[in-house]
Amino acid sequence: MSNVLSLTTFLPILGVLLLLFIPKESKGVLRNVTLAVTVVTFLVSLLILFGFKTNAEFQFVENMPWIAAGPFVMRYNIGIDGISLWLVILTTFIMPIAVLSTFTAVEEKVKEYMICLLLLETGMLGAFISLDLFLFYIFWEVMLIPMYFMIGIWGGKNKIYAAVKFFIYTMVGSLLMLVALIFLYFKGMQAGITDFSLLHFFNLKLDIATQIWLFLAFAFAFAIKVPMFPLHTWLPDAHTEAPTAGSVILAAVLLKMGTYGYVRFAMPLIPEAAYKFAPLIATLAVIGIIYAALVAMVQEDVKKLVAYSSVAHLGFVMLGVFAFNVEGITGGMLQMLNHGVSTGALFLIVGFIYERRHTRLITDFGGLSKQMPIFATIFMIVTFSSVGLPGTNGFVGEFLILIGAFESHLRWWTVVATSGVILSAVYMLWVFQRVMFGELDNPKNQKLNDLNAREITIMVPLIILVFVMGIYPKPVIDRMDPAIKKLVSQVRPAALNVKVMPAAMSMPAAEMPAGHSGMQQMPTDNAGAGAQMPAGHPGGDQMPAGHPGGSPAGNPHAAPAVKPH
Amino acid sequence: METLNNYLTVSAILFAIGTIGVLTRKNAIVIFMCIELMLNAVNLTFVAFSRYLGNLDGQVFVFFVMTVAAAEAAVGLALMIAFYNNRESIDVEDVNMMKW
Amino acid sequence: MDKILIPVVNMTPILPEIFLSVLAMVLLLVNVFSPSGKKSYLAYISFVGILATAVIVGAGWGGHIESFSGSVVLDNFATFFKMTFLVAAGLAVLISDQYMDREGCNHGELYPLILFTVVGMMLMASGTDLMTIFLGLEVMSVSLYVLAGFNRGNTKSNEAGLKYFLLGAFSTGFLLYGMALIYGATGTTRIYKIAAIVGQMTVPSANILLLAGMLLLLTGFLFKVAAAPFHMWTPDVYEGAPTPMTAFMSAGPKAAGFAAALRILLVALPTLQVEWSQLLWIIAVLTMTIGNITALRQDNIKRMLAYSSIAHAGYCLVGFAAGNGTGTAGILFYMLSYAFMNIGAFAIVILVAKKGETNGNVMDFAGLGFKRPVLAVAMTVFLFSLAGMPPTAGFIGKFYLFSGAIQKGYIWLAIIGVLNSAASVYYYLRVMVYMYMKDPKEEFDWVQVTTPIAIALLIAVAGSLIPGIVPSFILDFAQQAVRLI
Amino acid sequence: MFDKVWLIPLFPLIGFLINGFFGKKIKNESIIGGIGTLAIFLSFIVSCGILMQMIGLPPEQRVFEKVMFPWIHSGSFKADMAFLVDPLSVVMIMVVTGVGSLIHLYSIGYMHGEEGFYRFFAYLNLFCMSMLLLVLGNNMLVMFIGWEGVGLCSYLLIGYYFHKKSAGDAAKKAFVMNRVGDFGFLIGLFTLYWWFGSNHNIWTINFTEIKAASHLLPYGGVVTIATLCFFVGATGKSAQIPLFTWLPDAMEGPTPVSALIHAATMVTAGVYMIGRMSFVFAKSPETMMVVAVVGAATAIFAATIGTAQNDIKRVLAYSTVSQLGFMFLAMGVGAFSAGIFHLMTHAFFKACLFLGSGAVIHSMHHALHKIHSHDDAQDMRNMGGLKSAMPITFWTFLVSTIAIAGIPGFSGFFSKDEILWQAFANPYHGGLNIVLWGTGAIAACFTAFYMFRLVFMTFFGECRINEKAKSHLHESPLTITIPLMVLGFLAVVGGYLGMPKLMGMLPNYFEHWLDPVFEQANHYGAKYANAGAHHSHALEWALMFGSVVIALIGIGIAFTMYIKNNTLPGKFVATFPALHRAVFNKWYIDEIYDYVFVNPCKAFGQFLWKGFDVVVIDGVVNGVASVVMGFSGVFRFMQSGYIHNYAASMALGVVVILGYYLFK
Repeated sequence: MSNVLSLTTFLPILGVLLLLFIPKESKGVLRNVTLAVTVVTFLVSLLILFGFKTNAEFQFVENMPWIAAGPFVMRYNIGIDGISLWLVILTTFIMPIAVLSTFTAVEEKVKEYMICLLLLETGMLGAFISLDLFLFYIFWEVMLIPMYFMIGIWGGKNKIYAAVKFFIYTMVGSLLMLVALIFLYFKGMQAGITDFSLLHFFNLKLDIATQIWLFLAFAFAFAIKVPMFPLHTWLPDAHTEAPTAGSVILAAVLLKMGTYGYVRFAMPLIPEAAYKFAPLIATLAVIGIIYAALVAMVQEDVKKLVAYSSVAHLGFVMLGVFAFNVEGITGGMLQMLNHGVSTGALFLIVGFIYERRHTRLITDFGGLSKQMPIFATIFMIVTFSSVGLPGTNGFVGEFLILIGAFESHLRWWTVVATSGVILSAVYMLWVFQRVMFGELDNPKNQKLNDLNAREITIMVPLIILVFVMGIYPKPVIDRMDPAIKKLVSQVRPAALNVKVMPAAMSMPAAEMPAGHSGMQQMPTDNAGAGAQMPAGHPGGDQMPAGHPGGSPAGNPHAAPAVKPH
Repeated sequence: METLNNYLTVSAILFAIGTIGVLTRKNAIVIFMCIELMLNAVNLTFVAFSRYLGNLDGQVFVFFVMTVAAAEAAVGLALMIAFYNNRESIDVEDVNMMKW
Repeated sequence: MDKILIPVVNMTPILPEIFLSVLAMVLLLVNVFSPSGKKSYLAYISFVGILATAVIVGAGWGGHIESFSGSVVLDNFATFFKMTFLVAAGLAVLISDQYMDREGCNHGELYPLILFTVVGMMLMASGTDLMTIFLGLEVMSVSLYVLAGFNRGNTKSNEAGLKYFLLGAFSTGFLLYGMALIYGATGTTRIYKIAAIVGQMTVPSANILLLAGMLLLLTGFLFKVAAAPFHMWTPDVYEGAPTPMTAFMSAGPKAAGFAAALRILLVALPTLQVEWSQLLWIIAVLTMTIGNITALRQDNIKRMLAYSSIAHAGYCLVGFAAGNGTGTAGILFYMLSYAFMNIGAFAIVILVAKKGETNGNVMDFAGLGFKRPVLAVAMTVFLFSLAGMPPTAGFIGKFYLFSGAIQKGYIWLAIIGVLNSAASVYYYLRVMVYMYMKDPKEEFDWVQVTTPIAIALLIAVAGSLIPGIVPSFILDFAQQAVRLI
Repeated sequence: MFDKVWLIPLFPLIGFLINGFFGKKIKNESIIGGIGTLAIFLSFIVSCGILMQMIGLPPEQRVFEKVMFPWIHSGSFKADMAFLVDPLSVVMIMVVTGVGSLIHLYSIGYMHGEEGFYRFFAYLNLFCMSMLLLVLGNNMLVMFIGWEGVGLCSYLLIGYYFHKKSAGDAAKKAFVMNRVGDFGFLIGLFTLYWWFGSNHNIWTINFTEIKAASHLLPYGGVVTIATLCFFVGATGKSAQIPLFTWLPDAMEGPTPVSALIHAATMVTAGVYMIGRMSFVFAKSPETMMVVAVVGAATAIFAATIGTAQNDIKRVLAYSTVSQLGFMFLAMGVGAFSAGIFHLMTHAFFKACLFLGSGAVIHSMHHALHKIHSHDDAQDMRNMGGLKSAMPITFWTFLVSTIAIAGIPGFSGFFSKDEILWQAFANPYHGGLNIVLWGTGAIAACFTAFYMFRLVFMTFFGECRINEKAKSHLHESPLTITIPLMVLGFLAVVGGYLGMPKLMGMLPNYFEHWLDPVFEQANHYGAKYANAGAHHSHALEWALMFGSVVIALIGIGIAFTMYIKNNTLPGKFVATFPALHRAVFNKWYIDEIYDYVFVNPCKAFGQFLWKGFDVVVIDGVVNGVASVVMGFSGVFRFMQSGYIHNYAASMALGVVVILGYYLFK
């Protein structure tokens, strides 16, 4: 149990070794073995889920020496908290689905494909569990390789352009991040930090100029991965060309690396700069939401449309994350999961019809509802999940993001972003109408088969999640809540230092509830609490300690002071 | 000091002449001879310094340079012969099969 | 008359050199007296000899012995570089046999010449006297001129040899002139003594002789490591030389150039660091940029790898410009891993090429990925390592090089460096694009992997991957090596 | 009984799940229809139980909240899945489940033989569930689930005949326009939440809590912003200016859908929402004015369009829009209970009208089908004289028409008259009141006109399709006529629940019933300048009399034009061709929207994609690559292959380096 995290991460690698011994001709065996490996990985990851204790600490921590040479000490330091837990589960959950979706889609070079998938899984899991900045970077880069091959080898017409673009685009960003990481390390060394452990860097205080440079580097790398406007153009190409499983994984997990990077690294490591740049990031996020929606609206290729919708969805995530409050970040995290589920499902759906018709042009379809009722139902559910209909998962995340951002200093951004809700309905429903509704007049469409058992099996877990997370998201939120509160307590004092103080002071005293008599000194207390927080300090408790008489829930909102006006 | 400077100046001029020769001559053997000139200019410097500083290291160095130059000459001429065998020319303008 | 003092000579520091020289001479004799025909056995003997030398070199780890009145030294720095040379030579020997057979020039002199080259490089690494270093350099260079033009019947090889010879000799002139000026400025050629004398100068950079000497010396070494603007011989020579020799040249002599330059600049002239650091900063940027950008448009894979090798020299110069422990250890680590990955890549090039060095274009790799998957995977590893992707040795190497620059405060240098490596990804990916993403035009049925080359590939893959995953032990060695300068 | 409230939305949900999952396998229409109808009927019974219990309680105890499970808890934000039972929601659940049950029953007959019968009932059940969530939610978010849920069902049901392009278009239009409204709703919600939270540390979206804290709200200011946003939401859902155009198009759906969703229940959600948050709205005179003006304007605007339509369902659709305008007028003048009252009576008579029209269409369709005619079964110009063929339908239809026209004694009169009186006498708008009243009165006149025009064209006169078809026209089966009769009955008597005090015959049960809900809002309303202005009974009587006269005038015109002298309409059209064209084409609102919003949006999207994304952004990306590649070409050709050049480069390098360092 103690190294279940490592086990989860490296099981796929063991699977690769297993695959190497299977002759490439026996495609069925290859597929089933891969499926089995991913399923086992998922089951093992469930151990993590069930063993997870709802608190703000990092759990399942493994910390072993790895590299120690010269000025650098890198450790094999892994662990998860509520923020990464769900992304790990999402990854292990999506993988069997992705594998299953390739059973008929990929007929050539099956062995290599499966190896790529498994390597990718390890890369993704590794990135989510790394607590060592260097280790994180390694996994972050390693992911690129199998994805590159998946797009390049099994992709569509323009696959090479897309693959190379994907690779180099991402590489530029991540290499700059590498420079920032190294720079950060040396800054840390001056302050007495002796290794690359993320937790140690949380306590590092940097001057604002340094923070700005660091943030720019981090933000650039993560923004490419997210992808945020205007760095998004690799995504539609990559998605359009990638095979279905590749698109699913790309959308469901890989893009989350960017947003996860902000939450896990950029914000807590360099909070002041992050706060300073929040308006910029929010602006880009909001532009992304509207822009991507408008562009998605006029796409002719279903897959490209879904790709642009990803840009819009992740714009929401970014907006929520940069609200700097519990609601916004929770919403952002939820939306990451939701986007994984619903956009992953959308790509699978596109894959289904592509397999049947070998085209993705919207104009080639129409009236499929008649011929494929099950497909129609599933497509519709997923569409509405993507649109963010209440009761589906998409809503919960989007709503929390918006309400979180609205009560933060990003109010006007939120108003604009909310209009994205309208646009998402426009483009999703329009494509749904054009594909599924209308006359079934294309003779090629008249003989299409409805989904088969395997395809239904793929979709059912996703559909269930759509509703479970829409109707009862509490278990998910509860588990991530302490970690997010801790995160907020890390970044918020910093935010206060930047510019919000005057607003807090100008607050008419008469309007303060009685419980907040201690509010004036609260920001400083809070900053102290943030700074002295040792790694793995029980996160749930520190907030009330910071300001006795805070709100009953002990959450950081308790102070109106931190709500800028 | 006067004398040393003179020697150094002469050797620098020699070195420059050698360099310019390398840059302007077309025959590979002549170019190589220009290089030899450069080496000898260096030798002159060494000897001048050696004399001036009163230690023999420089002069020892000169012996080594001369030896090495001889070895280089041997190898160089062999290469030129091989080249000539194939191309019937030792004009460096003809040494241009590989470019870009 | 003073008594003639015969210094106490400890042979230990040059034991590997002696061993290799003797071996080389014996091989020459054996070659002369053995019946003509296949000379593969010479390759095996050389390889075993190199292994034995490696043992000798390895045994010297941790020691610090000066000998020949301070002309040579046995220290970790030298040992580390010697190991690098031996790796390069060993791999080169292993991949030579098949190639030379195919090209019909498997003359027995090849292996002794390689061994002599190694001797020269070793002298460069362990020399602590400008004279020793010069001698080592020349032993190396003269052998390399021959090796570059080794395929006598091939015009390109001739041309490579001739170009390398003329330009190499030309650069030697500058190098020597620099040495002469340094000698003039300090009155000695022993670098420890130079260090002591320069250390006493109040403003060493005001000493024109010393400064000019250092700059000229540096240009000589920059030529050897193929740094801009002294890099122009590289593509032509690399393209024309027999492929195994190209591989060897790209790894060994480059490392030797760095070894000697590092020792001279760091030990003898640390007080001039401001000047040479500044110079190397610019040279590094030029070298990386020119190398990478020019490589983008190359179709001939040898030429492409030549430009890439220029770029890699640039990366190392980044660490050199930093001149601190991290950066220099990075160079050591990088040169060692570069030997593995680059020679590995050339080995694949050898296998895919046909007689007469045809089929050596990037396009000719089309479809290799699924026709010969193992070779393609090996090539992929090498290319990713060259591109600096984790988890390969190339990544760790670059990490340390750029870290050195950042630690020193050269952040822009590091940023230019990483942007360069991002650009470089394009041409490495291009090979992979052809290997995996284009349909094969040919069946690759001529590709035969003989045992030596298989061993070489195995070693190269291991050497490119393992230090990437568990780099600690090699980095430790590298750190210790640079600490004892 | 109160704590069984969760059963109310649960039954339809179960019905939906059964029909949705197994309906296709069941195949038997009576079982499917039975399950669907039973589900909603059970809810109706529970609702009745709750109503009974509530009647038995003193007014101040008539509020009950039931928390089912925590839904979204994050930071200070809390939203539970919880229900609020109070007089207002009880009225709503009674209407929804009651009318809903009848329409379900009706659908069994009406949808007979349709492909996807099970699908229809599943959707209908799902709709009922959503609607019940909407009215029962104890916080804005649960309301919002229902709010969007009904939008979804509306989408599904409008697009029920999905193979028709027009149906798909209409469905999408409905959803998107609703989304525009939802945008407003969300912003309103955020504003209110944020204001209370940041100013008073009350982080809540719970109606009861907001009500309790509503005294903290200022008059106007932020409340105006929030309520205006909410009102945008209401205009979307309730098809008010400017977001009304989806409702007429929504008639693409099967007629029971039009009756249930687009007349009786869903479209009234906006009215309900304002009622639910009356205590917030009442604090903003500006918003109240906007609501009243928009309501009045919509009432008259839609009514004018209704006069020129020939499609029977479209007339009813515009009539619905117009009647919803009346309800908003009521809300806007602070006559909350009158508005809700009109909501209820409208649900009765409009459902009846729609179902009646459905019966007519059904019959027409059948007849036309028999003679293989492709004439439009919904076009009133094809109808006429159906009175004799379909007596039950005719009588119920006539009763409902009289009710909507506002003839005394029928339900519509009581509710509409109350609204008009309040428009005249409310404390909010001062001098504007007379305008509001006038507009309402004229709209009422139009209403009477076009409704009777409809009745005359459909049921009176000669049958305008050929004789052969006429013989195929016949009355509908019982499943269709029973709901008609029940609704017709309610359309008459429903009004007596809320008889004006003035008449003094019955106490205004309805107003008293809703008093606890609206007393807070009325309390705030009483603070306005014009409050307490006294109007004499005589004036009230006069106005009432006036409105009746106006209705009669409308009927009279209709009678003249369509019975007595049916050449008049033609003449009228010939005299005012432009006016007729404009009215007939719905004042070109759809075209204007296309021109102003839809087309620019698409064009802008195209531009962003083809122009910006591909050319600018990717242009920069690929441009950088090309520039680098260009340099590659340049650098490459520096490599000339000549030793001289190489040597020169080296020499130059040396000279530059030496020159720089030695002479700097």
